[in-house]
Amino acid sequence: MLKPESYTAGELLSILSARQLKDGQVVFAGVGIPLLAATLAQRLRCPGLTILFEGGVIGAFIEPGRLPPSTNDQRCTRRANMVLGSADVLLLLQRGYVDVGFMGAAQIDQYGNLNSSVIGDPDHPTTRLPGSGGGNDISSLTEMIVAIKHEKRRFVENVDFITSPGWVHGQDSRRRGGLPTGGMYRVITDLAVFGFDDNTHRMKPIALNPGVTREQVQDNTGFKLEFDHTTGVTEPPTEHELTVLRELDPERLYIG
Amino acid sequence: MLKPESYTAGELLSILSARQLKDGQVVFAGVGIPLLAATLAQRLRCPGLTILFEGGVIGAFIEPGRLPPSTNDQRCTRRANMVLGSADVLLLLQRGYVDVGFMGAAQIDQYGNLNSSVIGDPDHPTTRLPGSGGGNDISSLTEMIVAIKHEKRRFVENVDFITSPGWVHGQDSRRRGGLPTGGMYRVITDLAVFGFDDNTHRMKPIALNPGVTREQVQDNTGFKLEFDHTTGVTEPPTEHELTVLRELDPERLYIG
Amino acid sequence: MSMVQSYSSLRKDLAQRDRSLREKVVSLEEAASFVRDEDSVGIGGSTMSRTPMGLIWALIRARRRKLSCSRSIVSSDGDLLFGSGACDHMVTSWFSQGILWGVSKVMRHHVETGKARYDEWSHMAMGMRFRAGAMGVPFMPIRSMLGSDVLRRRPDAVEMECPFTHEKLLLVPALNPDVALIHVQRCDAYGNAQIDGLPFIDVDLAMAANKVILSTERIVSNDQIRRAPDQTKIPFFAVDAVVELPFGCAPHECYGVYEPMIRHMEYYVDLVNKDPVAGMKQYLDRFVYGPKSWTEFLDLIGLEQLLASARAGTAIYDA
Amino acid sequence: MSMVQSYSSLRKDLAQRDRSLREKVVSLEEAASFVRDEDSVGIGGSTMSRTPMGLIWALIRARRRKLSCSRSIVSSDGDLLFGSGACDHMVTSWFSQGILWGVSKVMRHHVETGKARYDEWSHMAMGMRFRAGAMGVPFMPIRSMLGSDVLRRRPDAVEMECPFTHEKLLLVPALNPDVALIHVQRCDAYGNAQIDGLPFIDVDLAMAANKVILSTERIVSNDQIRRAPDQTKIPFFAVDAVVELPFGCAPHECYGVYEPMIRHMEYYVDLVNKDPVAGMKQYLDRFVYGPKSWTEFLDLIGLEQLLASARAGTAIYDA
Repeated sequence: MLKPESYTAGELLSILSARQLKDGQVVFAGVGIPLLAATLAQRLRCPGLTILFEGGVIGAFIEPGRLPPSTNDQRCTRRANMVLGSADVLLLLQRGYVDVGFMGAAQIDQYGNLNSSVIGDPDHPTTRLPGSGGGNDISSLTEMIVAIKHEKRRFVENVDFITSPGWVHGQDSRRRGGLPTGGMYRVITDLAVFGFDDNTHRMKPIALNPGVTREQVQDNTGFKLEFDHTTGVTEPPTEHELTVLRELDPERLYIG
Repeated sequence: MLKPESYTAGELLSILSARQLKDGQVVFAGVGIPLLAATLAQRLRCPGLTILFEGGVIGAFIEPGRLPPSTNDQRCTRRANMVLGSADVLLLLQRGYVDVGFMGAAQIDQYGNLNSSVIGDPDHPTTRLPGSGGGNDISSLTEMIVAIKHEKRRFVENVDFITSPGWVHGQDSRRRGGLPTGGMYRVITDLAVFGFDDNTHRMKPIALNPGVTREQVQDNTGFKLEFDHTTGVTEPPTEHELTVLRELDPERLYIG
Repeated sequence: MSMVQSYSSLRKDLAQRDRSLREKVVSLEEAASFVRDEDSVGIGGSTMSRTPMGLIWALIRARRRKLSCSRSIVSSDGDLLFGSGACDHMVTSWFSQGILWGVSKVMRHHVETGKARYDEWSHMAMGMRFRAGAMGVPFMPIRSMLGSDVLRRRPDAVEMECPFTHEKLLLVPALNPDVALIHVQRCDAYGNAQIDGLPFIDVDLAMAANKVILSTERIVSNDQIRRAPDQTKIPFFAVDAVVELPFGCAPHECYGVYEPMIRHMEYYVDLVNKDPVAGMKQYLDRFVYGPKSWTEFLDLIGLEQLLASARAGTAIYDA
Repeated sequence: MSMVQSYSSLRKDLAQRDRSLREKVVSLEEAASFVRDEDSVGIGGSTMSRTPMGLIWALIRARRRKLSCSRSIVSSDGDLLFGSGACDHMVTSWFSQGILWGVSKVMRHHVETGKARYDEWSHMAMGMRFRAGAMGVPFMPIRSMLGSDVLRRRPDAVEMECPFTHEKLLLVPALNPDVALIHVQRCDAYGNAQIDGLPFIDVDLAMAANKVILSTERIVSNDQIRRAPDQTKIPFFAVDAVVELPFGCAPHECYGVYEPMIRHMEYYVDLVNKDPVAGMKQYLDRFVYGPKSWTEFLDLIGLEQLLASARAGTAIYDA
């Protein structure tokens, strides 16, 4: 069994994220870890996994060692079944053809809301971040899986700015806000895997990553987490998972 | 100079209609005489005339002797610059890319409204006609030229059913109804050429066809026409116009 | 208005469909079983072009009843659907056999006697209704139909004042048929479809429908599709069944493959316009119920006509 | 709301354009003269793909000022527009050099100091705004942005209750830029443009804009266009100027022709993210104002990089 020191945080994130996907699903994947993890799942267990990219791509097979610098580059179209307009691929989410949206994030809060727009006051931001891209559309229109590095400054009680809505203010506030479908489903970090309470829609730990303690997770989280007897422990990455992953990203662009 | 007996009503209609078009215009043409007349204009004087068809065609050159049975057939796409969706070609009218709409009609009234839907009570029609097709869209969104056989039953005071709006009830009723652009511009028949009064928007004769009297025109029209000193006489078809036209429709599908 | 499916029910219907990458090739008879009585059925192509005649032929043979059909422009396909009793409600912008043959006596007979309903929309409105359905929104705004009797007969379209420009606009309701019937030049076994020439409204129709049945001139390998992904117009996950059916539009045309079989069309029109009841029965018995297979039907049209239209069809590429 | 052009003014602008079939080939410098100070400018492509970098480069050299630019996703093109002072307002969904390089210090510097404005919409909302503009309607209804702070910052989008389903919808206002800048793989002298691979929102942008400037890898004959009319994506009558500009997206990519020149991008990002003011000035002086021509600029990137990206670009067809 592999020890934590034998893989990086990026590698763990990619592998645990890949495990969340099921064969036959239609997955809308963002650039970076999501693209890498979806491609990994495709090669490991899900040959029938259909990957969609924001640039306008359906069913691509990314070539090992030629990871695209964004989901709008021609490398994303390799062996695709179809390419289409970037607005049209997002409309597939609105119509309902997509099972899972899969993204990274800069900042997340207790209700799974994501901020990639501004740190501080939106009128006078201390930091202007790149913005939504398709993030707002994806998280508004389908079930979401988010992969994110676990740091206190990234796991805040309430994000400064809701770019991509999770469960908004909890309870049924998402639906009341005009989003009757989708919602945050899983959050994968280098410390643990999280779900959301069916009623309050607050984030709750499902399983700790191998070798990680509850204290570690709580210490790196800006809001109170409820651990209980159902909180399990995740199986460590296997040799095979690591080998295939490292073939995909030999330049270690995303796995660090 | 050619005598009326040396050409058919269909030939006269086609030639007089073709004369209404200017080089460089973008023309949305219906099947039958309009398609034929637009193609004739293209070959006679307007090499830069762009013909659009409802099937989704931009800038076609119809092949002599291979007239399409409808504007949705592949023959309409011969040497086209572009083919596109049938809704998208109609959206070009809505956006404003088209100069002239050019159609035939079953029934027209004093305000240039066209009926191709029902004769009699719409709930219990004595005759159910084929319907609007793109006619309603074309006449709602651009300036119109109509080519029609001149018969009393076709030239009625008010159509039973407004399928394709002309000036609706005259004055500014078209604009008030929600159609701020376009409107009926010319009506070409085998007896005369008509325009519309700038204020009342009632149909008025501009010129008689060669050898036709005012009485003939009035007798074949179901509403009162105002002739005056400005009413002229149209130049008869030339040998050249007839020769080229007959080359286009050797089977006399549309010229009768 | 109840005529527009609510978003939650639209999403539920789609969530239940198997969208995985799987082979979907079925026989023409099996394809017909995907359509149930009283379904709303969207029909691809326009007038005599890329009409899924083989699929319609199979529905009639399967004795489907009370279908509500929609299409941009309807030709003899509508005659057969009305005449056979498979469909008693047509939603379209134009309905006759073709401009060459005047007004369809079959359409007239059924509509004027009240045997069947014909809801008329403008051609653009039909397209925008399918587009709204494809986009997962309940309506599209348009600027035509206003001020006409076509609109006066369609209370299910809503006039609104634009909140941005305060102009008058018309909102046409989304159309999400239970099933779409579409014919294409080629697709793979998964349903990735490529369309040559005139696309009409078929892509919007496919994305809007709650089920899609494709007939195709030929099934090609997935590798061939993946070599030109920018030629794919309908993605596999929107497709539920694929039927390989050469000459699947006969006697209508399929762009770049064959032109309409005009002699057969003229024979048909002459027969049914002389007597829309007896003439139609005669045609159905001989050409729809009679043949044992689609190939036998093609045989009745005759090889000579098939070859002539195929020659004319491919000629479009000589220009 | 004044941000949406009224229909009559939209139609008037279009009626005044010369839509006749005529040759429109101009030099890169002439093309820049089609854009005036304070114009709203729509930019085709997305991130580092099919970005009309040559046209943007020419606008900066022509010292345009106060441009308001819009694009689906903005990369280093936005940096240069802000950094050169040509543009002080960007309307987009995402703005940085690229995910590989973190957050653009140039974007941050201009937005955080208030030197320039960045209006954020969702990616789909941007696309639907161009689509509404292309269709000649004042808005499109969408189901995203609701409930988010992205919407709270955009009072110019309007929430409505659907008259059909009584659901909450968002109406996003049409975007009809004064000018669109679009790069394509090929077009003819009239402007009939064919696009390979990812189309992004370029077709809607072209139909929405009140003026369209095309740059193209190569100008082909009208005959070649007419041999495959179903490959034409932008019709000539929507185009006002055509510039033949090989490697016209450099250092970004053009599908099937060349991939991004990553070494040059890394050099650029390193320079401007170290010092968004001095670094930018240094880059502009050397790579934008310095060269006598676009070819001289390409020469500064270096033939070796051009050839390597061209090799990678065409490799997409080997898959």
